[in-house]
Amino acid sequence: MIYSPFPMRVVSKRAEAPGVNTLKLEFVKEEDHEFFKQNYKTGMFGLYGIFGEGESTFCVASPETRKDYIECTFRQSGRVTSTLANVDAGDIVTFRGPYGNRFPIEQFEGKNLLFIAGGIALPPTRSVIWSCLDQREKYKDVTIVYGARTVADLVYKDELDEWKKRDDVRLVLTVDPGGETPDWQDHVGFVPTVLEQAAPSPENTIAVLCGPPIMIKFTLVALQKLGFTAENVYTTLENRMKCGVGKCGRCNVGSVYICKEGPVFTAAEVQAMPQADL
Amino acid sequence: MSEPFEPKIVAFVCTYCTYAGADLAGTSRLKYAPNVRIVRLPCTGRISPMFILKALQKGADTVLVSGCHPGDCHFTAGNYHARRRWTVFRALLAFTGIPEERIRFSWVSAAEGAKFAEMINEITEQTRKLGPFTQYQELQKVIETQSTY
Amino acid sequence: MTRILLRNKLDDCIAAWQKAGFSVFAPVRQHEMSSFGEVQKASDMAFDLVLPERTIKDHFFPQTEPLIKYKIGKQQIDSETMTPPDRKRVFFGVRPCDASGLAIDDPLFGWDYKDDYWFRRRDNSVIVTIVCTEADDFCMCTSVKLSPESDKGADVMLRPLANGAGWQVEAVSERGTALLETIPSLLQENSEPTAPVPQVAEKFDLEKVMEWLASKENFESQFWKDISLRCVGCGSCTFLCPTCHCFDIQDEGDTYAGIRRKNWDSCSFSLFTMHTSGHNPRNTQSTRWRQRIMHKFNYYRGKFGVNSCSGCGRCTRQCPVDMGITETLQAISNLPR
Amino acid sequence: MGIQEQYRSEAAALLSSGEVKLVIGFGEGSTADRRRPLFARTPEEAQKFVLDAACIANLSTYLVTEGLLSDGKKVAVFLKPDGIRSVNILISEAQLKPDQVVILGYAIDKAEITALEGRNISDFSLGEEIRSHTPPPHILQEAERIEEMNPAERFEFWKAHFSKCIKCYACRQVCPMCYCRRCIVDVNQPQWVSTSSHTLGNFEWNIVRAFHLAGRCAACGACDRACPVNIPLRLVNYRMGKEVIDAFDYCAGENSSQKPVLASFKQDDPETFIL
Repeated sequence: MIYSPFPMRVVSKRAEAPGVNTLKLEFVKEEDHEFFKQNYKTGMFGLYGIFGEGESTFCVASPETRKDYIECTFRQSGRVTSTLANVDAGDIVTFRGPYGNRFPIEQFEGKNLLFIAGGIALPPTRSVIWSCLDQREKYKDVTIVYGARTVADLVYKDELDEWKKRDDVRLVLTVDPGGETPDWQDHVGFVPTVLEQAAPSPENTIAVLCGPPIMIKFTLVALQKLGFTAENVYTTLENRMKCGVGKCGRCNVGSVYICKEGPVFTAAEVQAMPQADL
Repeated sequence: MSEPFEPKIVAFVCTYCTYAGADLAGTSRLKYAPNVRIVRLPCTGRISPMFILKALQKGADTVLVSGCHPGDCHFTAGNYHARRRWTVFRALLAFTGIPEERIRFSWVSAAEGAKFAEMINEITEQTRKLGPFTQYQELQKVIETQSTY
Repeated sequence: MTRILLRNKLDDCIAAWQKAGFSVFAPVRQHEMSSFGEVQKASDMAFDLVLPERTIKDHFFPQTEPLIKYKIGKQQIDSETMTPPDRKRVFFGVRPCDASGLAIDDPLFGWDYKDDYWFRRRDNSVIVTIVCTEADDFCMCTSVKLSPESDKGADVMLRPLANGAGWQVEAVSERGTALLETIPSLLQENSEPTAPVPQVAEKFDLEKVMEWLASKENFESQFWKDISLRCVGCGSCTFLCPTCHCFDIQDEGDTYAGIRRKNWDSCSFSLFTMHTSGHNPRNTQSTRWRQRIMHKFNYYRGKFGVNSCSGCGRCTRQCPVDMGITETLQAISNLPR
Repeated sequence: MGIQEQYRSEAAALLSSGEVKLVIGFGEGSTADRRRPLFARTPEEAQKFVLDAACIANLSTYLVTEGLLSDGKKVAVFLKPDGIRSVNILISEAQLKPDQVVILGYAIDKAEITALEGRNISDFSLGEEIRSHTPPPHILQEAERIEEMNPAERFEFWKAHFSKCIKCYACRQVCPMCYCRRCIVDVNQPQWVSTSSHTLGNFEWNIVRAFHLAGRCAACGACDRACPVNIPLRLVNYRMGKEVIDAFDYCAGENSSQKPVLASFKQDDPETFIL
């Protein structure tokens, strides 16, 4: 039935940042897993739930190249996320999905990739990053620009280290002014500024940009300055959702249902939407 | 044969007086009916009418609300405020069809262990006579079944 | 020559349908409210209504619907999907606008993911409409290009006879033909004239309205603020609308057990779109009212080719502050070009 | 000059002098017997005001619109005595500043409509009138009929009515006293009142709302008229109003300085029901 979720077992929980956790989930039923394997593409989202509290929407943070499990990273804020943040390994939660569209990464082949993320928006970006890094030979230069408010707010710290060590990835890390620690070695500054300094070439490059609305707004300006066209910038939108399948009527921005036609859009598509509805 | 009816009584009590009174009943080895479930709260002023409604919905046959005698409130006036609220809430429940006997109110001080024990016995007996409070429970059952449409 | 069903045969008709396994629903008056309810005999029905206060939507997309029953144990969580009752139903005496409402919502509930709860009920139901003989001040079907004798969403269409003795009967779908096959002896050949269909004046120029709505610069027009100033933000227009379909999913229960339910929700409510972060894309009543109108007369049309309004007029009829789709669209229609 | 013309020109004068930024009154409705709230910001718009016996809505509900009065400017509003009563309650609950509201008062007696003297809330002394005011006979009769029922019958009566509730919250939205920015039913940690509109959830919602209005209701009947499924909310609100008079000699909205009844107490409040 349409609104029935898959039961998922919690494999592990990892604290990422204050109030931010990553859950690694595995399928309880093989047929559910089979369905997921056939349908999941990077960029899609799901409704993660726990009976008694409800469901909450966030992206699948694990890449399409690793479908044995689902990872999700979320900030503890409402009723559902507060409960999800308190589960332990072995607990059963639920997953409904994967829903929505995806990043067309096969179209990115042979191109340079620029990933830009802010704060808690690294998870959707990370899904694409690994999907591409796991097939590294298909893509040219990979640049990742990631910023958070403070050093503590950076998520996936292990993976950041890993990317930093790789010589086939250029990682630009930054924290907002005032968010640095005494031993912080990387940039201090807002993402758009740091991005402009890093000055990646727009030549044959696709940008994937995820972050809070205010960051997106200014980063788009920076990208434009660097010579990127809105058609070559991909981003994800999120809105409150309940059904995830285009029925419940709350996620639309103008005529666009984020859950069915999104969450992945090019910046050009986002600019065509009524901005007042975002 | 169905099980004989055992009343379920939920008591919302303030910790300073009635809870201490119930404690005294226990330490004094006064016997009172085991049908009561005591929920301890800081003050009668903290007892929201929602608590009473929820208890009735979730299967309580009678609800008891009890706290310090007027003038004895640990927080000076919590029970005076509570008293006004109860007056109104009691009238409201009665008007919407919940028998008044299903919600009982009392003042029991920390020294009144005997009063507490007697009262619980009396309420239990009265509830036994009234029988189970089925009105909300039946509505609860309805929502647990398939959609009626 | 056409077939007619006499009013005095209605009891037999209900009995025949019940015998064929149908539950029969019709407009009824109960506890100071008119709605569709199950009937056993013709006298249970309320025929004098222009339109019941509640729509037929209630019986396909109920105000609250159990989806999943769950039990939370120490070791495991058990869940069980709940399904709507699998029963055959005849809806008798539906007005064309209400029937159209069902047809309008079908593509939405079937959009890639099929909403089983809706379609199981749709598939098991036969809609018998009665063409209107009366319209009130709020009826506006003609304004949205439907009519008091539209057969959209209907399986059988009845036209009241002029003498009031019964209805001319016409099956307009296969399901309708099959339904009439259960009552062959109750129908008779007759050529009684039918009662005239009321003239419902067009209240606005729909083409012009849609054109105005489609124009991007009007999205942030002051018009929306002015027209929705008195909206108090309740959900009665959406809940009594035959086409509004928005819902919420809520878990309801206690620590040990409960039910996940699909409940009506309304775009008029401020919490409808509010993010957990506190950001609300539609944070004023004017943006919410704009959403409702745009959704009905622009977005829905773009996706499914129809406007999401069947012109029943309930939104205006029962609005506590006398707002409604009619007034807004009239105002748009009257804007200088 | 009739009262309608008098108030039109008064509203226009208030606006043109800049004394108020907005006048909330009534305009023509979608049918001959309907009137709808009308907001005038200019003297010209004030000419559209209608005032007659069909103007029964309690416009004070708009005074608590978020942000309306936060600029400190004044608003004028057409109010019947029940609306003035609402304003008193709102002031006593610190939701309004008395000087921000200019009242264009009127009273309806059958088809007759008369102007009320005074423009500031302090000009109106309603105490006598409210206390001596008896609700319409049909409400009294209905309420009495319910009181005479036994509890089981009463429960069935309300069950039948509450089962119709669709939780559209029209009752709450039109009520001047329901000014909470986030209603208890919209609070979900924990979810005290179920949002589902099944009969049990509807009992919960309607009981909680009635309780929250106890001793605060101005008896304007807005909720009752707004209810699209015709639940007789007037009865339960009337019953609550009667209770606070009988038990505490308290009448909501008599003046703007009274303390809210459930936020105050007397040491000798009645307690016959307490063991």
